[in-house]
Amino acid sequence: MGRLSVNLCGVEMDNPIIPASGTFGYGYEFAELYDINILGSFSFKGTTKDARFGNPTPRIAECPMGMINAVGLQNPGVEKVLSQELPKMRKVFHKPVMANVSGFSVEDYAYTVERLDGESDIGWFEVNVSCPNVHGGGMSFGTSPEAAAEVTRAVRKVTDKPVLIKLSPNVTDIVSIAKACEVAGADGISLINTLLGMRIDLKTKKPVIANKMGGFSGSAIFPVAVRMVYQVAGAVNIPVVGMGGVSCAEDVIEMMLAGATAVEVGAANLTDPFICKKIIDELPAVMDKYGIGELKEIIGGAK
Amino acid sequence: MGRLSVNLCGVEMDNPIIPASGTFGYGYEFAELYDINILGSFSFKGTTKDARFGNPTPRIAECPMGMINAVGLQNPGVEKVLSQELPKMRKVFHKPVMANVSGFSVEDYAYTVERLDGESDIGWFEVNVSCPNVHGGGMSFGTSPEAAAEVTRAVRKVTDKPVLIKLSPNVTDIVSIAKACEVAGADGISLINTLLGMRIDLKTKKPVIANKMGGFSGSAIFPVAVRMVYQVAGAVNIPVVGMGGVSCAEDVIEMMLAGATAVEVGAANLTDPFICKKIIDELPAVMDKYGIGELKEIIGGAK
Amino acid sequence: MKQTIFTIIENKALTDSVYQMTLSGDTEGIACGQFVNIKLDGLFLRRPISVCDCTEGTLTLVYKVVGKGTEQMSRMKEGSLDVLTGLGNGYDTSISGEQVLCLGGGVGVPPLYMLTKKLISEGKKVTVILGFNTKNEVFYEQEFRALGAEVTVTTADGSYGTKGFVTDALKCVDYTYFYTCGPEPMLKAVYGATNTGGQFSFEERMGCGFGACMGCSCKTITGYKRICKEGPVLQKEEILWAD
Amino acid sequence: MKQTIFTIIENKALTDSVYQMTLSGDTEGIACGQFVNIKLDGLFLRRPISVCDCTEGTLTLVYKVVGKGTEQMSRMKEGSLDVLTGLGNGYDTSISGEQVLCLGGGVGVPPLYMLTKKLISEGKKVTVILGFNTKNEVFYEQEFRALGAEVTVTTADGSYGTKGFVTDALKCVDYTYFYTCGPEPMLKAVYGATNTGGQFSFEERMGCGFGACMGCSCKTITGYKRICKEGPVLQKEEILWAD
Repeated sequence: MGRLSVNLCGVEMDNPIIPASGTFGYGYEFAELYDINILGSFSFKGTTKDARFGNPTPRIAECPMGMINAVGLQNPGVEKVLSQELPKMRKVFHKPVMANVSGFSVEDYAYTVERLDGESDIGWFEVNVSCPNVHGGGMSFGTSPEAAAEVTRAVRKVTDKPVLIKLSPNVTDIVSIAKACEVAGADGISLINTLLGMRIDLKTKKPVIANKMGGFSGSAIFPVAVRMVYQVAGAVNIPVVGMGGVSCAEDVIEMMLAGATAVEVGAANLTDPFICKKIIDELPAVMDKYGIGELKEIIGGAK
Repeated sequence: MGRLSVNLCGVEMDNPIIPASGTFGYGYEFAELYDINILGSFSFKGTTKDARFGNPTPRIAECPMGMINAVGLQNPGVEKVLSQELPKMRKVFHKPVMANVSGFSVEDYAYTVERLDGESDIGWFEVNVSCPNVHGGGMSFGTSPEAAAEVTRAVRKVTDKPVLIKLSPNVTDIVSIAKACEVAGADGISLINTLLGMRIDLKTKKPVIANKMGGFSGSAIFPVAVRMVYQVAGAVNIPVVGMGGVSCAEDVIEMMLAGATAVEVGAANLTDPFICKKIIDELPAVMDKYGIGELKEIIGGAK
Repeated sequence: MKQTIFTIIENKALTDSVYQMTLSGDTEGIACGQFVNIKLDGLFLRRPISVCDCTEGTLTLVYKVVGKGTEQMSRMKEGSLDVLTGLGNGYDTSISGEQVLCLGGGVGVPPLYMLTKKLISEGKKVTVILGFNTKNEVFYEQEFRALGAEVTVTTADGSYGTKGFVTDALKCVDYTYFYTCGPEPMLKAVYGATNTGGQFSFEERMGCGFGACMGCSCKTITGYKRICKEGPVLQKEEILWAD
Repeated sequence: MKQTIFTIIENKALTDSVYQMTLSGDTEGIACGQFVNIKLDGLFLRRPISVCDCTEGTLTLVYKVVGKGTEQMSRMKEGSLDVLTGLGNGYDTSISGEQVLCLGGGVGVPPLYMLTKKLISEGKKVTVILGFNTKNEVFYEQEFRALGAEVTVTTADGSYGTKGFVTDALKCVDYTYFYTCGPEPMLKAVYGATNTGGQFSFEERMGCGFGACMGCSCKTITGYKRICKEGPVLQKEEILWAD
């Protein structure tokens, strides 16, 4: 393996770069731009049991060095993902893919993971616990250690593939939630999902986004992401996938020093569709600049 | 009163602009640059019972559209504030000032507020509950509704001046904390304090800040601040002072539409020492552009 | 989709708030009815702007100043721009018949220019109705005439041309097919006032502009569509108006 | 403190990583040993740079490329810069006596230039010791000589001048007072190797640079000091070294 390679939960990756779920579709739009097999992997669009249109538009707002989205998990549902999206993906991507799964009840999560579990090209499940729990008063699963652990246990039962739990940063104590997921059988933690944010249009005097609030991402949130990756990586004994505002090779190294084994790139894909290719191309030179031989050696290096 | 005027907890202000605590000292450095009596008010440096040097250096880190600080409440302690700082402040500022108070126990807060209560130029107390509770396992008072309410009650008992509780954004449910403070007798809520963030130096491979993590502020956090101001203003029946990344007249209007009665300007003072004067000068033209007659009419206008 | 660095050749005001920017660079693959997505310094999201005209090596954008991005663009006099081109599904002229009607309202006028040019080059008779609020907001009337189209201008306040909306000028026109672009209330009015097939160009706040983020989805009779990918041009038959 | 827009007159490399930027603008009130704080596009915090020289209307900054900010500065060839000037407590020359020693290490050399100029204009005899790592990092040797100072250059690897550190060249100099600026290990060495009074110039990461944020505080024998306000120059007697 090369100097960029890492091992995430037993799966070898050529490099740690993973386009984040919701910013890369099922890969084929980007495959028109470059060979997406240069990526470490990618996390496909958040998939739910049933098809979802998502939220009303406008769903997008500009922010300083970032954006807000309130797409609301639009996706065709797990059956169409199996029958239509994955076959299309398979034509352009030939590495283990990360299957991002969402749900609105513990049963939803388990159902969707179980349906996808037979797909041999799925290398990892990434379980997004930021969704509201419809049976739990609408609070997100990711805001309580108990609810996050319950989802983890349910998913753990139905698959032998590595399970990463993707945590919400909108919490008081991210470490307690990460630890609860570890105890419940998670193979890794990925973080951070978006910060909850809002913008108001001065002309209309109304929220820019139809849904009022949405998920804030982009370079602006990078310092919060680095902090949480550092806290969680220092507290659990399973690998951490770092994300949140990563937009250049330097950010990747900073995330790995904070404790990330692999790094997801999200909003940056939307403003520069070639960004993941650029990062992979630039990593060796940036590693040289900072005296880094192999990327895997720096994981958690910042003490 | 002019078209910029607002009334915060019974105190009339010429305009809603308040330099935030920790970015404006006790005012006199800025008084060398412009007449600081043009301000609505200002919130003076967080004052504690005893003198504090604060944290080791480096205390400052650059971020995309923001910065991290880990000053650690350096201040000369309430006695020297009374004997040295306030007399100096009084020479250059002739309006009600906001007294920002911190503590590490409930008794600390009450002591400091009581000592300051006799100063007639103090218009409001702003009680920072983001500090760690040394008797409560080190968790910040601002992370639990109970602890925040306890501080509020203790302070409420020792002063008849308006008491604003300044909340930390690093929580799962800011609304429950704001409501607990309201029930405990707070006259207003100010938010948001800084987000907890971190940066790592790629050269040294260590955290940039000696204290590792610190408070992240600047334009980058504005969307989170707008969201929390909107949530809290919609949930309590007392005024809200909005802050977090405000750096221009448009941001002030956005904060007020979200529900802020007055608006604090923090990190922007550090990179442009004239920013509060500029904002006050520009507000009338920006109000005209967006068809706003009087600022007080737009408070909470975004539904 | 293609990422190209364009050079600003000219950027001039057509009205108080509408500007025309002429860019030089690789225009291969740009079709009428498509848009480009422009990176601007200090702004996170790219800004989507419809293509007004495009010849080999030259791209013309006509845009209205509506916010920070377009304000910034309006101040540019020279330099280069990072632009994604070839975005979206443009106008299909193969099904228009011989007598074509183009209806544009305000900032919806520009994409009809390249379309009209194409329709006329295909030997079709083109009637263009351009709607504006008032006289000093009118632009591109002569440019459309110079293409050989029959042009009617309407103004809401009657200060120029026919008083009223584009739909008021539509009654006395014979047409086999239509194309339209403009603000949503106008599109709805055109939808109701027309009785042939037609194509509508829509606007929406976008995240990426190339189909990845689902930021600009809409519901249609034939399923969910992305304004940036299956749109911005939709067929009349598939439109499902939001309430 | 004053906010001034300066125009870049020249920006040239002195070594591989050290640049000299000459700016034109209002320099009133700028004293030797002070610093300026520069706003750069895309960076949040201003970047503090020590004053190398200053005449009426012209400001000279000599800076080393150490990060994003200085890298960005090094690429500027023209244009204007938003600069806060008159920051910090500079060198006090009134208490130096007649035989003055200036010790500068690496990027600590520049502020000694304006100081040396002032000391010489006050009729004092000035000996300057400039320390560098290696020959190709040496700069400003001739500039100091041209002021009329006696100059010794040291290099750690002996590739130029005296081999060793500035403190190795200090032994054979007679002086009544000294001034120094450089990396902290050098300052500590100078502190230990000198036996007269002196003034030290310190560096710290700053928030505001004008005393408002307490970002750059340090402990001294006479209490807490802000490097940006009571510093960057501190008297030898008040220094309390951190562990």
